[in-house]
Amino acid sequence: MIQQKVGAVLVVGGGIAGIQAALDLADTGFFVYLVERRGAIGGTMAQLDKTFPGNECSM
Amino acid sequence: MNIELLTLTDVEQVEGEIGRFRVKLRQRPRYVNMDRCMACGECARVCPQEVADAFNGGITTRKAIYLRYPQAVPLKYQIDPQRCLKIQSGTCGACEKVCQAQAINWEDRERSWTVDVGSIILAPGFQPFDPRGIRTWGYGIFPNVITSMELECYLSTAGPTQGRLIRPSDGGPVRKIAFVQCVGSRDENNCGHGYCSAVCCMSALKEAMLAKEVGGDVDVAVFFLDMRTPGKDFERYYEKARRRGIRFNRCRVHSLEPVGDCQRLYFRYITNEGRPARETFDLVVLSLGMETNADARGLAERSGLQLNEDGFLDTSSFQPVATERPGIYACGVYTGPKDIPGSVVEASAAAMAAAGHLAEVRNSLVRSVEFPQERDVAHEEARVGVFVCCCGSNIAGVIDVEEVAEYAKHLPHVVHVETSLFACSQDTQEWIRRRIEQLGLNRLVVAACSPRSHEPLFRETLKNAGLNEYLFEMANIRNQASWVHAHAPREATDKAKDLVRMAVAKVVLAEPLPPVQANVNPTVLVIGGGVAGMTAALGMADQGYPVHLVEKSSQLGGNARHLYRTWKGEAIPEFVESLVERVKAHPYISIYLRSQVVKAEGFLGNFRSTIRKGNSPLILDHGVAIVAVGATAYKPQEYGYAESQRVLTALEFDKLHAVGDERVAKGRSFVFIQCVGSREPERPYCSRVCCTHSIQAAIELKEEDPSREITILYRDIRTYGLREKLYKKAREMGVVFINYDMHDKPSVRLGPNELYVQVTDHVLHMPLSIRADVVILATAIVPHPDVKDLAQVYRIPINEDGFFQEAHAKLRPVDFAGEGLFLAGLAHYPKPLDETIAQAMAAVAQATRVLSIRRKDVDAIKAYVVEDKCDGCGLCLDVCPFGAIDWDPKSGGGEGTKLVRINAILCKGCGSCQATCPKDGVRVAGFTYHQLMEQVRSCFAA
Amino acid sequence: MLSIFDLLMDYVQTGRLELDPRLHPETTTFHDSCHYGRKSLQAFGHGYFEEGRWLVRQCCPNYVEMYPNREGNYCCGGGGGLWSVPFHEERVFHGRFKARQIRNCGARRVVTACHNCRDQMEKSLRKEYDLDVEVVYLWELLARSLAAPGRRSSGGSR
Amino acid sequence: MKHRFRIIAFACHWCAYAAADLAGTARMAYPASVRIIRVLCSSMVHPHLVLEAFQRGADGVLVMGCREGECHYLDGNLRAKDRLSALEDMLETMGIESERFRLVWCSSAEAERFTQACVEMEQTLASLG
Repeated sequence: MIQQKVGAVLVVGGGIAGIQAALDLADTGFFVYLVERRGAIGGTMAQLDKTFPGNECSM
Repeated sequence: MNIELLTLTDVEQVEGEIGRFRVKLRQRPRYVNMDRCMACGECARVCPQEVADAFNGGITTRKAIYLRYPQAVPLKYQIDPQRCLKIQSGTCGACEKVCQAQAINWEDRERSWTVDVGSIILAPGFQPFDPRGIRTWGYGIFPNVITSMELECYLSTAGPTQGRLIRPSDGGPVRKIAFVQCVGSRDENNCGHGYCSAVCCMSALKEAMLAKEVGGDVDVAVFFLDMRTPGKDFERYYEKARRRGIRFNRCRVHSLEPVGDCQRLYFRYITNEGRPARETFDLVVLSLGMETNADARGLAERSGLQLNEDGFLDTSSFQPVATERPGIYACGVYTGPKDIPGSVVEASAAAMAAAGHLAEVRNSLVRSVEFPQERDVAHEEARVGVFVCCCGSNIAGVIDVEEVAEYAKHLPHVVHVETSLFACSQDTQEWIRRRIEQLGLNRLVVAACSPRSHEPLFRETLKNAGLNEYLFEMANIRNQASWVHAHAPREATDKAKDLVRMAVAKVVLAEPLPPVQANVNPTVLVIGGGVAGMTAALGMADQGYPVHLVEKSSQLGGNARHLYRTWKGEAIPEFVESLVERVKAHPYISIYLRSQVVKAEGFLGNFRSTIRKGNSPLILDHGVAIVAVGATAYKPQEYGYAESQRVLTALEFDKLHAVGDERVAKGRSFVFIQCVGSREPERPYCSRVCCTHSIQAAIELKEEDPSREITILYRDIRTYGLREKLYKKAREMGVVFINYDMHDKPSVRLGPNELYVQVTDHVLHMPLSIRADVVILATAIVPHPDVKDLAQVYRIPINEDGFFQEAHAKLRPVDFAGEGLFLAGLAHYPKPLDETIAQAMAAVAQATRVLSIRRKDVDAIKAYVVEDKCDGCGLCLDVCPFGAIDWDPKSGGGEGTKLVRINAILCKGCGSCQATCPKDGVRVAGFTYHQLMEQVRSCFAA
Repeated sequence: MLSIFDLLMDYVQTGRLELDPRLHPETTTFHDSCHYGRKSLQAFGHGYFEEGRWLVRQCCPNYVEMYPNREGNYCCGGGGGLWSVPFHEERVFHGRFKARQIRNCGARRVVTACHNCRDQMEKSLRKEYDLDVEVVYLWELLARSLAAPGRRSSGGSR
Repeated sequence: MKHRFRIIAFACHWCAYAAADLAGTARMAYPASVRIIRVLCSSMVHPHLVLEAFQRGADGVLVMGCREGECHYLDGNLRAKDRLSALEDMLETMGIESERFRLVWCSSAEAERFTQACVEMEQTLASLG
């Protein structure tokens, strides 16, 4: 059993919301596990507007 | 670097509690080694299995080994085990044979492990409703009935038809399109979903406009129940669509019939004038709603959470991203249907909430990499090393790599050339590093693929070898030569030589760039003491940042002081009271009442704002500012408001209702008039909250006394998302809804003790006079006058309606284009309390990101001034889009020549200044005039 | 309680009835009556949509659909007892949708299981809208499709 | 078409260069005469660079940036448009047909638009001889 708080966050879902949350957390000093059930992140938004594909996310 | 991306992974089990969760994860096999796959695509080329591509709505096909989409992150292939012949029947294996990177791994197996985390954020998203089961719409039966997602693909220039609009059945032209709204939403009968999906009206509008754009004379008709465009700038777009000639019909389409050979579709409907009509269309588009998918339901179960009857997670308005289980947060469509900006806002809010209780362990697990001391090469002669990549056969299969390498050896300054199978592989990195050290190389050119994907990797290699990372250049001989000139190997090889020569010419002039570091003042200025401002102030202060909270009036609370209940029924006064108490008690928050910001200077990290409190000015230094100045209510002139005490605004009514005023208490008949001041020519936006508010008030009145007669006169009922439930409840309780038209507004006649409201009934098409005791006007939310002043003080843009303009409507909803400034609340756009709170939390998350920049180096590609060339003409000042250039005070005044200086934090390196400067007095590091010029020249130097 | 559909399907599936699909080559469609379909779905949780189609297909290989169909099917116009009451004009007027549907689908034979629908279509719509079709009961079709001993085609489905 | 043209394309990192990358990924062939020079923004292209290219023997020059209103640097592409449109007259007076110089706006996903622009330029050059 872990006693102390853990400085990591689990983000479930690699769509636009998950990506945003993960970037916000990683940039402010937390280690993030970004879990996506498909083979690539991007979610619905990558599908939606082809002029804003998932490459907006600067990993 | 501090994000571990786990694809094909599911959450199995969640144990533990806030601060220390233990989560069991399960990863399905990809059958492709992620470290080895270079995404060259050879495998997919030879794979014999064609599979319908779900990413493109099944319109196109992909292979059994595939990328989800061309820009996929991570850019690694994956094998669909259900379709792979090797996995299914042990045959084939063609991909393995062609993969030179040896990335195919048939032995890949499912693995489970646990991770320890302090917080969990759930954002599993949604799936579009599947209309297949509902035969009356004929989806899956008639090829020309398609979904909105499929139309999106047809309209996309990157899609299967390159953006041409065609009839799926035969590729014929499309002359008439019908959009059918609310498919899978607001329809308990057919799909069991009573809620509104909140995004489909707007997406249909967008697609309708795109369709008009693509096929100029195409006729587009939208069949809708209520047009729901309550978002920022949405109503304007709706108006634009109407002017563009898109027809809007308020009618539910019950079923479709094929005409003749099924190429066209026919249906009957009722026109807006109440007459039956029939029409034939080439294409029928079903605007799909959202629903929670099975994975998201399972996730809730495994996380120990309950979904509501609609399949979404219920959250409190006051804590919009917190779930019932402390430490677990949710955002996006999981908490109810919403659009992209709404999801982005909630995601940031969830990040803030998740970080909030982990403040003491911040930075405890992040990793940073140590690099060796940088070698000073500024005064060395250029010694360029060139590595030519084969990319398996992707480059070498077309281009004679040896010939290119041989050619490169004779280029000036080149001291070493070699080829490699995969320049980006792990071992090649190590090899290049050793070569740099052994041979004393001080510049590197890699002739391979795109710098957009691989420059960061090679820069890292340079750093590892003790070289400045900017002494590097890529020649993109794959994407720009071997792949696009595959049938002309000679020309491709010649082009590759040119590209290498140009890269060498550029890199020779490259200079080592020192890292740019920002000095950031950690203090935060929050302007506005309403709920948004207070939430933001508390969020920042709780993380230990000192906060100045500036409020114009004499008390905190803002507009929320006039509100009683959220749409979910929570009591607002108690919430506001406790918020005020917490802000007042917080040791890190200084409150300035009766104060206003009058002047500001500086930039991200170092702002200096002057506030006026009474007559005395006060100077506050701060690193970032969050602007939350709110909005005010429209004061109506219409509907007899000025003449009668019985005509009230919604806020006035709430107050009288709360105190038990006899006009309300004894009233038998109430009429609500919607869109008073909103959606008018002079204010062409929807105020977003008023439909919900009126319906909620109507329900309360009915609950107190069911015999009361309550009528709501509306243009479109906009109870978006889960708020639709209220609309349904009101109708069930007997509230009468009468639709009125913009051009035939109701009127109010004053009687001695009562009022008479005249309106044309939309069903009977006959005039109606309703006797009312009280008429309640749902008045618009209008921008606060302060918005204009602050826009000038901080040079932030405002939109046509007078609200602040965020940096990007979809992806950066709480940032301003000018860095270090953030916004939240009604100053951005009318919105209910829960969305205001989420936005304030998101502003906190973004501000925190900026404040932690101190630990981070900024990209060094910035403009700099060449002092002995700049003559201070100042042409560059006007063209800089970021206001990063100003006069250098050191040089100005007296006899000295006037010079400009560049603020490296504000500069983004676009080079507008460089292209404007007639004297070569300002250069963008890494892309100097000379470097670009040398590239041009060397292009013709063969 | 067993519905006529269940009974007939059972007979066909167990071989008690042998059908000869060569007897009815004409294009045939099936009309979903509201009682066996929508109403049954609402009242008993099961609408008889697929059973009737299956049976018709056993008899008539040349089968077409009317659209919309099944739970979205149009009323024949004789529903709600309208066939047996004296609202003649209204009944014919309401039948225009069905008549159009029948004409559009191109069938020469309409099969249905409901007597009300059958009467409306056979005795009224056919005349009033000049439809070149015959309307038969489901069991009538089966009876007319019975394979005579010795005439049964080899390789037929069992 | 034996004569080999030489076309210089200044492509902005965020959109046009990305579209060119995508054209590669999608194996969309376009004339081999095109040489891309990556710039961060179309507004970075100094008019001298265009003139130098023609002087050195370029048959055509393309400046490619983000679609209007989608510039990564707010309005850099509009600035480039203002600045470089003026070049056309200058080119004419120098005896260079203004058709040899073109501004093209395309998004990062519009590989088709990118290749199309290259093809059209080559066709223009062929017709000019």
